[in-house]
Amino acid sequence: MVERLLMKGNEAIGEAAIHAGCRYYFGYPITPQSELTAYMARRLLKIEGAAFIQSESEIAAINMVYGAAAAGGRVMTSSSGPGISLKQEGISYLACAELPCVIVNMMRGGPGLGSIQPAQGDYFQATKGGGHGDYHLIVLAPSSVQELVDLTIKAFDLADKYRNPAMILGDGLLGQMMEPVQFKEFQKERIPSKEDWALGSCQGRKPRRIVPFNLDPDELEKIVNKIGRKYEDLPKEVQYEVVNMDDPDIVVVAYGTVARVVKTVIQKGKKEGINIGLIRPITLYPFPYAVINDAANRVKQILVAEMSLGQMVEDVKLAANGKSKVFFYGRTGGVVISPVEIWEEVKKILNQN
Amino acid sequence: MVERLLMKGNEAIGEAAIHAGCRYYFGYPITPQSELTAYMARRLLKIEGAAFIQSESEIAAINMVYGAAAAGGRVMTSSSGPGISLKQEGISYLACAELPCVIVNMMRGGPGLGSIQPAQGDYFQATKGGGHGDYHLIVLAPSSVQELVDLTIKAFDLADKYRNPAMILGDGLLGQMMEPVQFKEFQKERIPSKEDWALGSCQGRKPRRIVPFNLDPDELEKIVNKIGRKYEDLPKEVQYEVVNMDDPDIVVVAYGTVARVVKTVIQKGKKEGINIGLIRPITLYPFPYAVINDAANRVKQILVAEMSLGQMVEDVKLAANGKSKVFFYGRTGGVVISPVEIWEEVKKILNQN
Amino acid sequence: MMKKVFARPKSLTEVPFTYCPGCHHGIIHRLIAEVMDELNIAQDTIGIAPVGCSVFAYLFFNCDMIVAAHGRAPAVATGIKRVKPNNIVFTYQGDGDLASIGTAEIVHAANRSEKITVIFVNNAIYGMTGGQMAPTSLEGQVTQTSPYGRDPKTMGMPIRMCELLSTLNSPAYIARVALTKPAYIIRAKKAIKKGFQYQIDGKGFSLIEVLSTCPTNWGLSPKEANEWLEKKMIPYYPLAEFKNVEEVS
Amino acid sequence: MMKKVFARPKSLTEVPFTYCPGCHHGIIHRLIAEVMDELNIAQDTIGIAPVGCSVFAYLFFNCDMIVAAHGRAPAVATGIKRVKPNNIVFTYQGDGDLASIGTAEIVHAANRSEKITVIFVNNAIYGMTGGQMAPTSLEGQVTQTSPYGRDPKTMGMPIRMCELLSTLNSPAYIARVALTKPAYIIRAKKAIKKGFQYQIDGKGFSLIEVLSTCPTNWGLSPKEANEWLEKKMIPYYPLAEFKNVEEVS
Amino acid sequence: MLDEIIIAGFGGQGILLMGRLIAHAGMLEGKNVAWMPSYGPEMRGGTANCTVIISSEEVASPVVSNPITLIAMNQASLDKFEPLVEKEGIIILNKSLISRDVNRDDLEVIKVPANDIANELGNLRVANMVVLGSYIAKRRTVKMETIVMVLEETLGEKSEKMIALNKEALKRGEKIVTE
Amino acid sequence: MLDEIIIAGFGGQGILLMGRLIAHAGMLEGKNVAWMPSYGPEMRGGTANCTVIISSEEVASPVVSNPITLIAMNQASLDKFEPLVEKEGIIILNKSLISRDVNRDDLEVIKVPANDIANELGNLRVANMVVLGSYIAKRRTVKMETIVMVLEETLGEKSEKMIALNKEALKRGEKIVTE
Amino acid sequence: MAKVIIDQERCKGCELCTIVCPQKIMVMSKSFNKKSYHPAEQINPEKCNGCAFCAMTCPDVALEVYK
Amino acid sequence: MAKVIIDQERCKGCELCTIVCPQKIMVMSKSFNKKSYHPAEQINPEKCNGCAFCAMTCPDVALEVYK
Ligand SMILES: Cc1ncc(C[n+]2csc(CCOP(=O)(O)OP(=O)(O)O)c2C)c(N)n1
Ligand SMILES: Cc1ncc(C[n+]2csc(CCOP(=O)(O)OP(=O)(O)O)c2C)c(N)n1
Ligand code: SF4
Ligand code: SF4
Ligand code: SF4
Ligand code: SF4
Repeated sequence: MVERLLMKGNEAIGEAAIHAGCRYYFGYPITPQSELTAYMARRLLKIEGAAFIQSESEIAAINMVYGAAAAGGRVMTSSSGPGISLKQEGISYLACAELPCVIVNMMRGGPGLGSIQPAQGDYFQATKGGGHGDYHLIVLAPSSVQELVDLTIKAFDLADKYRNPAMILGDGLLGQMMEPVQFKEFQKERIPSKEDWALGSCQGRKPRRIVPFNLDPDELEKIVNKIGRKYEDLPKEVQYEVVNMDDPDIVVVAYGTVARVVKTVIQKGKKEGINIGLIRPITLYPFPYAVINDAANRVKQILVAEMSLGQMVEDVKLAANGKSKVFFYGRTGGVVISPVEIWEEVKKILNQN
Repeated sequence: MVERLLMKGNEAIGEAAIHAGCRYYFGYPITPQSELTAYMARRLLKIEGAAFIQSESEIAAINMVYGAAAAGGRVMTSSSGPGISLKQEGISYLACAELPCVIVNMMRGGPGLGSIQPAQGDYFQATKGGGHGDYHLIVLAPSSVQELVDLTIKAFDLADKYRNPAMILGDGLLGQMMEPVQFKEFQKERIPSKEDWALGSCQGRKPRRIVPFNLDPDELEKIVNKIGRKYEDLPKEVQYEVVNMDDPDIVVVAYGTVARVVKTVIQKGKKEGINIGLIRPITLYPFPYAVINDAANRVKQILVAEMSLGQMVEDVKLAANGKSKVFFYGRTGGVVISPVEIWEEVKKILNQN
Repeated sequence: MMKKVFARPKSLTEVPFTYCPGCHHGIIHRLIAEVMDELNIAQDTIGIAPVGCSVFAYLFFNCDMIVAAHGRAPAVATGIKRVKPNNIVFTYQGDGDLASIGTAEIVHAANRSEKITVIFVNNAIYGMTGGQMAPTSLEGQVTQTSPYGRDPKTMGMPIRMCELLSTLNSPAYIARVALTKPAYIIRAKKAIKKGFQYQIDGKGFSLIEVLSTCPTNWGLSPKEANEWLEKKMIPYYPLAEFKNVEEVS
Repeated sequence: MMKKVFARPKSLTEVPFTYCPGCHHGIIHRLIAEVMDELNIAQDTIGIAPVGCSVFAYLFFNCDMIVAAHGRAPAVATGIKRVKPNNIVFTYQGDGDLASIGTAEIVHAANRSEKITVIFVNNAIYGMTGGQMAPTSLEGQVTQTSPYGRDPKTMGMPIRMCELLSTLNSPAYIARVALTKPAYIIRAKKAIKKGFQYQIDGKGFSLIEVLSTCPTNWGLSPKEANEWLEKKMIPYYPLAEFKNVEEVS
Repeated sequence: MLDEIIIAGFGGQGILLMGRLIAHAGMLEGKNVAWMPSYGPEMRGGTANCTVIISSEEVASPVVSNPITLIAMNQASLDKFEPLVEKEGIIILNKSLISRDVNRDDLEVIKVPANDIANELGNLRVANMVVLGSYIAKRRTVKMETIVMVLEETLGEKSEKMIALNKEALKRGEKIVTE
Repeated sequence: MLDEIIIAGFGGQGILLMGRLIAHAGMLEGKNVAWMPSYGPEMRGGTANCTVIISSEEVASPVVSNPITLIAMNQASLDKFEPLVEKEGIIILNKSLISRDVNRDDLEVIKVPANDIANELGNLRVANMVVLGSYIAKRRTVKMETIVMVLEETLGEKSEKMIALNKEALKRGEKIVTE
Repeated sequence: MAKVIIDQERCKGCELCTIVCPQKIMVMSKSFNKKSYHPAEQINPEKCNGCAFCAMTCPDVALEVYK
Repeated sequence: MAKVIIDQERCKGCELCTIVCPQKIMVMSKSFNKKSYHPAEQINPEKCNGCAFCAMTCPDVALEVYK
């Protein structure tokens, strides 16, 4: 059996990245993800041919990622809130140039400098596109340290498969907590060859150009449409977890840490005779519209719980498409929603309706 | 009667800003809005006590705006695509610190460096929040040079009223075209006093602090909730235009230049016996959900036309809430949708359904 | 009757500093406050706190204060000063803030010779975030992100900001000071006072780099930290006036 | 039979330049290509085009190319070089790109002594966007954003990047050259060649600043532009080697 | 709708100015107008074109896919825009630089030897004014007096001589149509 | 659910380590565990606390609002967390630094003079191990051997002496409960 | 004659004042303050010459000096 | 004896080659090329000494020199 290790979330991401063949990391410290930067320093500076740079800024980091990805490296950067905002231009370039990479956002309270406590207020930024223009990130939302590992590896694979940046969207708490994790064997062959597009030596082939622009609208439209078609293809990668969805009285949709809090509430519900279902989106983009739409056909009430003023709730409403009532409960600023709050909210909704 | 002047869109914004009492401009050149930066240089460098700075970058510009707004100045910056992405951290800070300012985005084709031709691909970024955390911009979408003037003035007023950054979201075309404009008299008294919160001399009062953060989650949540309440209040500022909405066969929702293209199609429809209604959101945030919901109750099909892969269409779907079918037609990369295309799309929808 | 020969400056609030024991941030704060007292400018001063351990500076100064985004204090100061040219504006920035992420902003504010005073706290490390390498970390220095010591081959040599900024034509005053002994502290205060005085006189941009300790992240006691600063930092970062508009003939 | 004594270098594609008549970008391109030919490195070179008039550089060089975001070419180059240490990496950047928005990136790439070669085209203006002030625009120079002439009081004095970067310990080679006469062109090529050679030899970061014309946005004929460069720019921007690791003993 | 015009040619031929003069004059005469340039990086030798709409009603789409009038100042422009002109539309072309004939037979074509006339007048740069003169004479969407007024305002501080020259060019263009 | 613990005290009292040892031992014994620290800017003199969950089932919410066990290493921690302890829960407190009594009467309270014992042992820093010993003796969520194993692994290269000292501290804490 | 007043609650026990005191009369107390630091105290206060080096050096502005 | 070959279609008529030619034999043609520039041409080609200054200076790499 593969050994269980007790690891901090941030360090688990780092180890998972290295496990997945990531040899290049460029980043800038920010709480609550600095352990990841430090971990990559410890590990990569000891690996021949690998590179770790504490860049001068998040902007430099994302542009180093752009360069490294263009050169065919498996590459990662990480940050939180303000730092992720600074990366938006670079992310838009990466998407336009179809360069794969993994970006970690350990969300903290915002807006502004906000706080360093966990939050989920960057959902819109991550899933709708914080940068300019038509593009999306592949967004994965882990809810345990083991999932940080699994989804980090998956993020690299999806990024390469679709040649699109992928984001791990965690709340700060996940990065700080320790849980047992296992690292399954990683098949190197999984990393696709980039020989047919990455920059390098052009001996024996035509020079290559990576050019994220075209002044001719028709030509640029072709680029954008090509990117757009990838996103049409993405729903097949949708991943989610459902709990207690056989015959729920109410369905809660939540991701990340909040989804785990809901699981506690489900237990309580069972004791008190209320059947609470949970849909936990694991991929936030592509979003599991279908399963939620299906749920909306079966229950009258859906509660969305987020550590924000209400962001994913829009996607849930789009999924429900008017077929069931969608309620929202949120906390912000770094306050973690407690089981009691969700329980009260569930009861309130069920009593009213 | 007030004189009609033939002005280029970008210059009209500049003149409108100065008309509205804006005396501080910080910006960095980028096509297709550089004329605005140049115009502000010509005008402000001649006004005693005013300031124009071509900042070292868009990031510096937005942070100068942050400082100037904190000091109580009516202040503006402008950019396009990549430059707006770079401003996201600063915008999030402005929103968190509740500082009023006006940000102009003359959208160009994206993502990446994209092109300099007109587009509407930054809708998500502008309305959902390109920066981190829970906040919104007030977003105004003009569709003529006169409206650039009127909405620029309005943007300053709304920004001050709600102490929130406001954005003019135009497509590059609006900035480049010339149309006649009029400047109505501007009541200086309209500019609210900022004496009760802006930074300055603390003689005779307690020192003030503008602090867009709080490490205590409960305290930060109070800040976020206060901001959130403003947004709950915003729908009363909703503004939109409706055309031919008495008994439409189909409703088109479009903003900016595309809405004008639709007006041409409406004429054509009249000739050919098809009643095409238009709802043109003028405020994109707050979004005119109510009027679209109302329309969804009356027509079976709504077509959303955007110069993007489909962004505002999500808000239209949220508004329609399943009550009518929502179709989408988009062009990207800087291609401007032509009347013919919309006409064909309308006929296709009507024929199929 | 005895006279107070040393008292808490009025320009400091009563709030106890949130800094670690022995951290020089506190001394620097006090010196700024004393200068504000002596020049009688607190009521007209607007201070800009950075992101860094000194993000809490807004709690400590008895004047209007604002917190700027990481590295952007010089731009924020520019915006404020252009709106309020008659106010005194200062930024307070760490080495991560000023010499890393904020490189462009400090270079260009200095070059425009914005009439602001910059207090640059060089403690050769990122304090707030728990001890990562700063652009000013010394060769071989072990930090969270240079766990095997700063290797100039891949991480570069420590940047000397005063020297770099002094290549610009515009700034009025640039100096580096330290605080490890009373004589240094007296000189540091003089430099800070000059910085503010030049602003009052409209002479232009001034920057005072203060070599500072971070006992916590250096992993040293406050005493040892002072020694390390003297033995390691001062030789690499000479204490001097690098630019003084007064002395240009 | 006659011998070709001057021919189009192989490292240039056949695509005609998109630059304005008389613009020095073309000369610089040719010199880089000649150096690539002579060092026989085109097949291993990766070039980074900036945003600016030279955004189209990717059309002209017969090697792998990538377009970087405005100002970020040194960071992109860093990413590439760290993944492909055996390739030759160069950036090509305008003065807006390198000396304004990209200040932090160039300072820190230089400081880390990334093994890259930077060609810095200083034409004292923003070409691509239609003639706005650059950090290197001269005092009094009229541009779109300094319509009444660059006023050092609010806009600062022109920045000399070679001098600024030469305060750093790490870079291997920093030089400024011009192209207004054949003798200068020959020297410029030598400097560029050194820049690439040092990279090949693993000596570290090199930067060659090329004073260049922008007849279009200066509002001058190509001839007049050359004269203006000689009369106005060279006196302020002295042609020299500022740093040469070879000559440090 | 009074007219929808595309004016196209080389950069440097004064294309944008022609359009602006028409739009400005239209505005002064109380009409609704919109002017829209093609725009791009400031590089020489490119093509330039602009669209002008003059209308008695509100201007809906400012983008003109199918102009009623095409003013083609060089061959490339004719090649590009001829197919787009509205049925029964008009093409005014600069005969000096366009050797070929118009292919379509549903259009009215006016050929103006603009460069030749401008050369005759001693300044190649007024070729645009010659064509503008022809346009106005043909289409009468705005009055010649208004154009002259706007022109005088635009040239402003420039010498009387320039104004006279431009007026002369306008007249010569007018004549092509009226004679 | 085996236990939900909040451990709280000053920064520097080794709070986080106590939690990690319990979690690690729990994991080695095949249980499901989660450890979560309070985190903040690295400034001295602050308070520190962490949460540990040990469970036979999957750990749902990693956030513990109402711990079954509270380990309070100083007065401030007792003040803050006492009201939150689950009904019938347990408080283990550091008597050396906490003068007051527990207010609630539904809780079991174990008072450990941790600093005093640690002082006796010659090193104030092992006060946390004393309390940990008491915790394990009381709750038996993990075995003492496992804790010792993990401790040895954690201290690793440090001297035998340190390990012996820590073990001794654990034992002393154990005794408080067992005796 | 001079006097140093120590604000025991502001003191964080960093010991810096003890190094700079030319009279070597600033020492650390054995007791704790509320934040559990050992605050500074003066021994032989009569030796104090009021140079205020201690106060100048104190990062927490915990000292006042009278002379 | 030397020879300069001018690629008339690459030439943008900037005139820079005419300044540097020590023999003053590079001049601008009266005719237009396809991009409507007046391209450079050589008068008295026999005077050309093959110094290649013109080619070195040409921003559009429009010249080849044989010797
Ligand atoms: C954009 C952004 N990036 C990163 C951070 C995280 N951060 C906070 S303070 C800091 C650096 C602190 O170091 P320094 O400026 O040297 O100040 P010190 O704490 O040492 O006084 C960093 C990286 C942030 N808040 N914002
Ligand atoms: C983030 C961002 N800001 C602004 C621009 C617009 N822009 C394009 S090129 C350029 C500057 C060009 O000047 P320079 O770097 O001096 O090069 P040149 O064109 O003179 O060769 C600017 C501001 C952009 N593309 N991206
Ligand atoms: S972490 Fe370092 S810089 Fe920050 S307060 Fe503590 S000692 Fe001072
Ligand atoms: S605009 Fe200036 S820099 Fe750009 S190609 Fe033309 S002359 Fe050269
Ligand atoms: S210097 Fe200040 S804080 Fe430090 S021990 Fe002395 S009195 Fe206490
Ligand atoms: S230098 Fe080149 S482009 Fe210029 S005129 Fe001579 S041949 Fe033509």
